[in-house]
Amino acid sequence: MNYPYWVAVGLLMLGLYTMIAHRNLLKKAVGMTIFQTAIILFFLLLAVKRDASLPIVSGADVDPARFMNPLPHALMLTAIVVMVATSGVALAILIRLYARYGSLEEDVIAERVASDEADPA
Amino acid sequence: MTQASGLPGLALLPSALAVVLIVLSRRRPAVRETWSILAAIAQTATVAAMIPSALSGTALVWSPLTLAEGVPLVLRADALGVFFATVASALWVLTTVYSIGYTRALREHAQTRYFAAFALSLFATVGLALAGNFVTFFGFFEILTVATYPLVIHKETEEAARAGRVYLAYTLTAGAALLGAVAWIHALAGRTDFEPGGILAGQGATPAVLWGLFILCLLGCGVKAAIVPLHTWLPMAMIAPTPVSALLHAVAVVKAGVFGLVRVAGFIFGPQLLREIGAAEALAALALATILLGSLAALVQDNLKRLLAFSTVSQLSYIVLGVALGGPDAFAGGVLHIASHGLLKITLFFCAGALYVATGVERISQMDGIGRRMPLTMAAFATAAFLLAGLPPGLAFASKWRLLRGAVEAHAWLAVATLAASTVLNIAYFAPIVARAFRGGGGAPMREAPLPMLAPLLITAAAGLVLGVDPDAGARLWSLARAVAASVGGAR
Amino acid sequence: MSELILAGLLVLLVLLAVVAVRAPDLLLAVITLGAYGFVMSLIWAVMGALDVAFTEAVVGAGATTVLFLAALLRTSRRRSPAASPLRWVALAVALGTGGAVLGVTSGLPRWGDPTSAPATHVSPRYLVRTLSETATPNAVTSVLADYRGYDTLVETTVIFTAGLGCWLLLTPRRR
Amino acid sequence: MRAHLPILPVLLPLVGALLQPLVGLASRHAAWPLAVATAAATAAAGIAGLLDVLARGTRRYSVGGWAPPWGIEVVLDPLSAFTVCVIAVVATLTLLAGGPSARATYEGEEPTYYSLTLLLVAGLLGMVVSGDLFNVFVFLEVASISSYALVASGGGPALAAAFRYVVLGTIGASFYLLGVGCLYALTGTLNMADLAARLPAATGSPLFGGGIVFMVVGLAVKMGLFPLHGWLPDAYTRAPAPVAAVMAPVATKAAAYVLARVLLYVIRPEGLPVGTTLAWVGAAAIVAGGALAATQVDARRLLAYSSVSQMGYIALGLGLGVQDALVGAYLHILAHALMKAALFVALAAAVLDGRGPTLRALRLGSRMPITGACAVVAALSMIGVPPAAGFFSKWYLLQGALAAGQPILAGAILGGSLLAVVYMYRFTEAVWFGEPRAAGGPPEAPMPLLVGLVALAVASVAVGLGNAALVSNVLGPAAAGVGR
Amino acid sequence: MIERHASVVVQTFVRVLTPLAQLFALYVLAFGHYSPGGGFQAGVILGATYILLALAFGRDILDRKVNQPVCVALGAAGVLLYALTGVAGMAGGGTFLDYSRLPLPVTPVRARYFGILFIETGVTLGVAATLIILFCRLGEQESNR
Repeated sequence: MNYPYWVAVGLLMLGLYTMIAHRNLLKKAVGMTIFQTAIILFFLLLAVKRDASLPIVSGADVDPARFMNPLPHALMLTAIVVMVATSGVALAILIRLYARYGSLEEDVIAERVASDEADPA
Repeated sequence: MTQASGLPGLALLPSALAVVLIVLSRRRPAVRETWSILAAIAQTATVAAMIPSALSGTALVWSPLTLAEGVPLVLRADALGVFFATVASALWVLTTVYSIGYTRALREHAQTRYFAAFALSLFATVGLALAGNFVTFFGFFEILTVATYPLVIHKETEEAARAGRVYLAYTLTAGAALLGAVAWIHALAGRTDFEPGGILAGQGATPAVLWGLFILCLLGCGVKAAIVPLHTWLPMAMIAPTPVSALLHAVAVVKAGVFGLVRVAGFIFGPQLLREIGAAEALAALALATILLGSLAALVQDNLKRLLAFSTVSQLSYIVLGVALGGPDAFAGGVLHIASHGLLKITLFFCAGALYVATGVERISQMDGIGRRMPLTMAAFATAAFLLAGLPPGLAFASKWRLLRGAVEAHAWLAVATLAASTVLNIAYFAPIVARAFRGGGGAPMREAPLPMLAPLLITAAAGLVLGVDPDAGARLWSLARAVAASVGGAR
Repeated sequence: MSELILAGLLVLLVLLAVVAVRAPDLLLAVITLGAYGFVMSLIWAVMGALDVAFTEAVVGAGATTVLFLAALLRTSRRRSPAASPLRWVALAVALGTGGAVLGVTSGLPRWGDPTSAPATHVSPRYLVRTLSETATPNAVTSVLADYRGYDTLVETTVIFTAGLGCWLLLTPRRR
Repeated sequence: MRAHLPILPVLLPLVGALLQPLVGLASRHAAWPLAVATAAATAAAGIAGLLDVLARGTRRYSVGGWAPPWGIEVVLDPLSAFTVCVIAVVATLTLLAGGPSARATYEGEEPTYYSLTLLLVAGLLGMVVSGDLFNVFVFLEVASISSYALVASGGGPALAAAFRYVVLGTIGASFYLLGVGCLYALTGTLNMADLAARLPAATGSPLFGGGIVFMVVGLAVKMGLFPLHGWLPDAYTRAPAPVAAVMAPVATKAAAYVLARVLLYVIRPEGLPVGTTLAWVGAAAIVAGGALAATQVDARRLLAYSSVSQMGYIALGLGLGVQDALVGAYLHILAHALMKAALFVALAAAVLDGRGPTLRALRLGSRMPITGACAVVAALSMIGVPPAAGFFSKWYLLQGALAAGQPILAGAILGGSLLAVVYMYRFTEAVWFGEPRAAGGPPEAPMPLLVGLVALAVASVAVGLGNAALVSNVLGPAAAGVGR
Repeated sequence: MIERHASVVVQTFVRVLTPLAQLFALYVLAFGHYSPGGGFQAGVILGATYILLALAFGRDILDRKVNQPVCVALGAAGVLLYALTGVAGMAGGGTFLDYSRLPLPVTPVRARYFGILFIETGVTLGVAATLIILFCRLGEQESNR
């Protein structure tokens, strides 16, 4: 039964749509976060083993089948950090855009940029 | 047979050095011009030194480095290469002297750029003359294009810039076509060496492919060779200073194009193959059309340099025609015409420049009685004009006569007729100028152009006569031309 | 049991995501996003990825939300309702990608299958040997910090890079 | 030290970048020399690594002492070593040449700026030497995030460009990660060599096709391959001059390298038309990019679109996948890096001299003859005039296209250089015959800039003349055996 | 943007909470070996404590408590500590990041344990410093352009 993957796919589509379709930059950033978490979810689903426990082992002769797969966990810890880092930079850019152009709407900014480039300040 | 030798490489050295030295001594004109002259003389001497071996049938070969995997850089001093290199560099000496007089008289700006580009152009010209394979040839061909651009736009006026744009658009597009051809040939034959009789025969290429290659080559070289309808850049390029028009647009650049066609026809395809696929006839037809149209266009020009340009267009196709006919006589005649047209046309340009410098006259309608004021110049002009038209005992007569015989042998009656007709047309557009020049205008004080300009044009005119009497005098050009035709083996 | 909890949480997750995307008020959107992150971390906890859950809780739900709020306070809560001309393109792209991924998922091992390639090929060693090789019971930590410590070094670099970037962007520069 | 040659190209710039803020506390003026020195050391290590690989063969280096596939390995083979050298050397020269304009742009913030640029370099080099798909992703993000910030630091319009870059870049990176996920789900491994060994058994699964498609699309975005180049023109146009000079030559190359690595050395998508598609997309990129470049009035945008066109050549070569085509693509990575660096550095000189990015205002030649001359050399290389490097990469690509029986693609290559004639001619004409510049200011660009620029121009001719040695010793072996 | 918070309750609460949270961060760091958590989470918590302070006492307290350039340098130092631990492994004759070769008077396996501790400390330092920077910059009230 693979339904959790479908959720991941759904969130992926939602995030992607938001990143492209929404004109508000903050919404794009929100979409970006959802998009990335969807992929992280996808990876973590790969780590699951039925009736397995946390990948914290004790003692000798460990049966791998009884523990979750730690590799995707480690990878996704990294991925989460990357995600936050990206949002951080995105938000910093967004703040300065607002400070300069007084709007977060893509098209508004676009036309103000155009007039900017016509005669650079 | 071939023989390894550094001489072909040495032949490139003077002009290459000259470029550097000229730039370095940009602050001191005298030094700068000395370098130019020394380089020109050194280059001529080196090239001349290779004539004997070329005549004896041993080509000196120098292959210093590999250009790309399986593609060596080869300089190969065979008869054809030496022939063209000799003509180009010998005329460079005279043109340099002439240039000095010209640029000083007119106080031209950016003379360093001018002389440097000039030297670079000669480097490229001799390089492509001695190129031993098509890739090497292509390299120098492109360098020539780039090196001549600054000369075309030398005046830096809007008109000059436009001419330069057209010039580059034509020549670099042609370059792309040629590159396609070269790459394709290399892919087909695994090599692009220039071999008498061609390398494409027996490579199992279909006629369609061969035609495709031929058309690419024709585009590639035809632009520089100013074959109608690819010629329009040439009259526009006449905006350049006269010495440039003289050497480059009468000798180096356009001849490079024609030379390329000779290489393609004789050393890549081979006359045999060209005939088999019927490309020879096509080329001949194109040449005949160009001869006539060029002459007709020349008839209606008033600007002297434009007239000379159109006459060049028509004269170049004599060479192409010779190659297309492919018989030994025709081929030899065509090759020899490289020299005869070069020598005589440069004389005419020299005269045009002298007129411009001495009297500011550029248009034929202003030339009434100019012969009284500049008798020597106009005498030289008249001589060169009639010799170029093909009247004996001129060099052009020598070459055209062989062409004619070749045409007769090949029973190409249309060609025979055209040659005759064009001779008439040549006279028809030159005679009025001469007549005008010596009519009226009496009493005007004699005022020739400065000596550095006068001397070269007298020398070239004289040379035209002398070589007309004995085409084999001095540089043994005629023997070289015959050697080329023999090696290519223009079978019928 | 945990199966049911998971299902419920997933549904909740999707709802929150939709709200976060649709909310006209950006503040609401950001706060819902925080909740979304929190639910996501719960899901991962249920799935036995406690380390990731922990991180997502402090970072995804915590730090990210704070960053968003800070950004929001320096910009504006309002957004124009007008729809983007690109939305059909976006829809096409999203559907295309979604379709592709769905098609691909059909090739995935059955969810939770302990005999799948990921479960059997490389990962077992980490579990079996983490104690003997790194004296670290938590296999995630040993993988993160040791077996794939190189990744983690770079990951830390990523964070530092982002910090440096914001520093460069948000420090008033005297020109 | 020999044992550690594979890791040094990553370690040196990373440590250098981390030292910048610390040194910055003491002195701001140390930043530039330190950065150039770091880059130079990296280049030296890269060259040493290349020579070592040529002498003793491929080097595999297990980081942390864990054997692959459990640990992450760093691989130095002819191709990766070559790419490392390209990136490191060009970065050194652009950092050197960019110094003066960086001082003008980042007054007082140099440590931060150089730290970020070195992080960018470290990220790119990390992508190149890594032998692990996920590790590539993390390094990709280091490079991306630093470039986002660097582009955005231009302020004003650059901010909008940077945000667009962030969004598209994230989509690209995430697609790549998704592809990695598919292949991981299929094989359970992330190590390239291990993957290459295990994949052939599993080519049937949809995960295989999906993995390839997602990875290729993601990387195509990152390398600015038409039609996924949306982020590139604005980013390169609006980024500060020194940033453009550092980024434009190398940033897209690493992604192109990873694409080559994955497609040709790891997954070998037999049966799927990936290669052919890539080749035709590349041809489209050549033509479209060239046509767009030909119509620009802003010099930087012109160069940016020319990058789109030139990346098309690389994609075309990789897609064809035959020996000569691959050699051409690899050589073009070097050739394009050199000429694009020279052109952007020349632009930086113009901007320093207070002359605008528009072609009309560009005129350098009369005032800065050397700078102008170098720009012309680079332009000729871009057009593909022998003996410049740009000619020979196109020559090999042509041979490859003809050998693969694709005369139309060969035509696209020639058409591309015709378009290059048009846009590079407009550029060159602007350099020499633009409207006369305002008086005042320095007569020639600052010395460091000149040194770097001349070095770049000379290199793009030297590489052309010496390409045969490079091809027979490095690129040929790198391409051998992977050709389809 | 964040005004000094009026309520005394909150402030005392925060005053008490902050050291506790910082202690907890150390715990998370040290026990990452055994339980979930590790350097990264610890760093975030450590950074968060400053955010708490700012929330309670207004963000100008950060300007008083934090020298931002030094903070950036600290972040770099954290990552550097990580990298240098790896280099130390090289010095010990291993490859980069091979903790078992760390020049420590313990068994290789034990050395790995300590190596992990070192790098986790580096991570904590780097992440905490970076977060503080991020917050200081993002929180900046007036935009200077």
